[in-house]
Amino acid sequence: MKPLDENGMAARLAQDIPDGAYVNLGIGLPNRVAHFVPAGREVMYHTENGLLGVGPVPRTEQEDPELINASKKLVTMVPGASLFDHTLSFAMMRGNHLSIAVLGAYQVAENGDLANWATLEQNFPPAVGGAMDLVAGVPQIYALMRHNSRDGAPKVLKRCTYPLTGAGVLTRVYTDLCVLEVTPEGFKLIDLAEGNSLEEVQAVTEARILT
Amino acid sequence: MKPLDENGMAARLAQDIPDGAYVNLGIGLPNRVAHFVPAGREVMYHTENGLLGVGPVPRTEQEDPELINASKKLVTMVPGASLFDHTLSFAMMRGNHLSIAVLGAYQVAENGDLANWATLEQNFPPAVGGAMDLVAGVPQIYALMRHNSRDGAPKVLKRCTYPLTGAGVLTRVYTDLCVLEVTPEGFKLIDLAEGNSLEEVQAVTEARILT
Amino acid sequence: MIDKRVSDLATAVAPIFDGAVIMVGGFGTSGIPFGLLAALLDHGTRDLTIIANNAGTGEDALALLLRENRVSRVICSYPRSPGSVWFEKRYEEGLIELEVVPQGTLAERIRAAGSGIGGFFTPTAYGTLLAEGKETRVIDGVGYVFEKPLPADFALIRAEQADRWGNLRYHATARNFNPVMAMAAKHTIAEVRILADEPLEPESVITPGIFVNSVVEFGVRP
Amino acid sequence: MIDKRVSDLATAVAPIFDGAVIMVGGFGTSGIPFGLLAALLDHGTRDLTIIANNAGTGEDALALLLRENRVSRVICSYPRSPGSVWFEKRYEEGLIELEVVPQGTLAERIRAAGSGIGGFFTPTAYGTLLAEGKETRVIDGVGYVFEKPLPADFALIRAEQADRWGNLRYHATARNFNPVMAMAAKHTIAEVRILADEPLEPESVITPGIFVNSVVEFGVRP
Repeated sequence: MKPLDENGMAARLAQDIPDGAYVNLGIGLPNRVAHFVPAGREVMYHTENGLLGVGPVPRTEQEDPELINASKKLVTMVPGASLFDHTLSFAMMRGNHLSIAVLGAYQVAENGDLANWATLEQNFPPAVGGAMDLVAGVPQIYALMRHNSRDGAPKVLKRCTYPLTGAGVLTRVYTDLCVLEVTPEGFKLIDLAEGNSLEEVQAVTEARILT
Repeated sequence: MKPLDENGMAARLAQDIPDGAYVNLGIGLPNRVAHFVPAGREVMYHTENGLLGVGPVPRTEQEDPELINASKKLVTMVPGASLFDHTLSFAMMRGNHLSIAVLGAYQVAENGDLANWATLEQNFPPAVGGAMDLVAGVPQIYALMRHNSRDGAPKVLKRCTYPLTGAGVLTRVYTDLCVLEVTPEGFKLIDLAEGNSLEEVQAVTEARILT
Repeated sequence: MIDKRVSDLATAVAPIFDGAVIMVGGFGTSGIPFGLLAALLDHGTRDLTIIANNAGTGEDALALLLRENRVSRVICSYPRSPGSVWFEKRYEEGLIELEVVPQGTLAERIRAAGSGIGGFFTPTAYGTLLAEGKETRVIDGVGYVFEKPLPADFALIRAEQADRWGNLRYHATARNFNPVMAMAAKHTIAEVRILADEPLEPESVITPGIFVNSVVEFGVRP
Repeated sequence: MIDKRVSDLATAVAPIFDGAVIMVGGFGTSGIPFGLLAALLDHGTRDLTIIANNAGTGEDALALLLRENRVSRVICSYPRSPGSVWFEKRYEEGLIELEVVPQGTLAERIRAAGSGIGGFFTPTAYGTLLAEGKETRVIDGVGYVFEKPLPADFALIRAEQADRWGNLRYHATARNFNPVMAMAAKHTIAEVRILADEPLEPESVITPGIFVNSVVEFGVRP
């Protein structure tokens, strides 16, 4: 097995963002996608905390402590960027104005269900953030996640066991091992990370991968 | 009978606007109140079309064709003014942020009812504007109007005959003859325009005027 | 590359079709996209629904659409104003269906459409003729009317300045309904006084370009 | 004369009482009124309800309010974040009642409170645990959850610049929840980096002073 590292995963997903798209990037690994816009394309990355047009990580002299992304990391702005408050930011999401949202996930399922906000642990306070707003209003939802958890537990499932963020909302799943499309029949393979075979990936996946 | 002229009516009402108040001025005669802020007071006049801090009529060299009030007349801005869109403008009204609204009226009644948007004429298209938003969200509603219509028909009534803008919403009525407070018992006289007696005014008023 | 600039008014309004629901920004004569409305008149589409605060004055471009019988329905807060002659004539002839909406409810219904809100309760118009036939609810002792989102096929708006990304700034009280309408239509067309070569300063943007499909320069100020 | 300036943070928070519902602006470390929160800690009030996006990090002023057991209830979208140690500890001890609200619903409920809207239907959270027990409705084939306005006694917000009329401008992504919270509280207190002698330019105002009760200069940028 040759899993992609985090930059590899973000770069792979960025290849599928078309020119001119408006794309929300969620907290954690999804925020890293902003670093990898393929040459010749212009993409407007949206962060829920009020910026459309997220640019790369600042050089030291560019750093502004009040210019951050959803992961609370320092960012820059690209030409054509705009700043706004939370009500307008979430109107963009819920009102169907964005093209794609990229979200982290605890679990994804072959019926398109996404679980990324709460586990079943007692005393572990849930934190939903903007995920439910995104799945309610953005037509294309891409999960970006490790294929399995660190202890080997499967995350690409037949059915989610954690509380759902949204039912049947996923369009695609990008992991360190492969890219899957969610179809009415289940997960369909788009491609494999270099150096991995379908048999190897299927062996560590609970859900059936169709080809 | 010595009725006030329009400037006299506007100036009389302006005397009752306290220092520091936020006051919406409706279309027509109410817009004229902005010209009469008593010395030593600072009042922020609000116009529904997106300006808080309406100033006096511009001198020719100050005229800006895109700086207008609800009556579509050219205005200026006072220091501390702000500009905004219609959603924020009406949030100020409906959300209980303004202190007073001054509105024109077709009819007012002793139970506090206000009618200022539609008559009973056939083929006469109604026009409601922002009046119903104001009566829903502004605690003090002042009507500013001629005491009777040009043909002598009474407008200060026991009950309105036109469709209501709002039921029981009026606080005060300012006419060219007198100022009335709306109380649970009915209209109570605050004062008379100079040179008029209560008997004269009562004689041309349908509603009973209490003292 | 994102570039929302189009070369002329006729190109900008070319996608508009017969029977379209069209929002028109502006209040009084301030912030009305007169250039786009004139181009729409030339474009010749019919059976239009117009959503706007007012319904035209004198022989302005909105009044001319009414005079030429291009409009079958008007949704607005203040159709009758001094000089709204063509609106009044067509209304009296029974050629126009009119829906009068309180001004704040009009703005809020448009915002709901642009924000993915399915409907809301407003205290405005509770207990009046304009609430007849509508769902009502008393919440914490206050009466409210249920109002639905009001979307459109097109929004024709007017702004002071734009960049190639479609970001917009407005001037003075010409802002009014323009930003909220920009959010609520499937296709938003902005006529602007100045089409800038440089991007607008991000803090100064009122309408982010994500809401705008095309921008066209029309340098006249009314 | 309208003059909303107060001389120091302690004077600004003096009206806050035990049991108050307090909105706190900010997202992450951006736009949080750290000066006002520190003054609130000194002020000593207890049994507070905090409405905010996050629930404090490390030993920041919001976390300290939790550590000192001043907070009995938290309404927020993302309480658990890296470093939210004091929130997690008090939550595990059962000392804090938590209401988790999706971030956009939180912003929209606050806006409804500030705008006189009695409630609204949102598609967010429909069919999830967070919609359990709530009224739902299917409108034109889409499922929605009914949400109520969320008002507060006080809003503590952070802005870049203010004038004596209470008009506010923000900097970069420090805008976030601050403008909408300013509208929704009975008493809004703004901590600002620069308290200007001259009025702000009217086009540049994001929060009109009508929504603000007091402004106090606190020149630090985090």
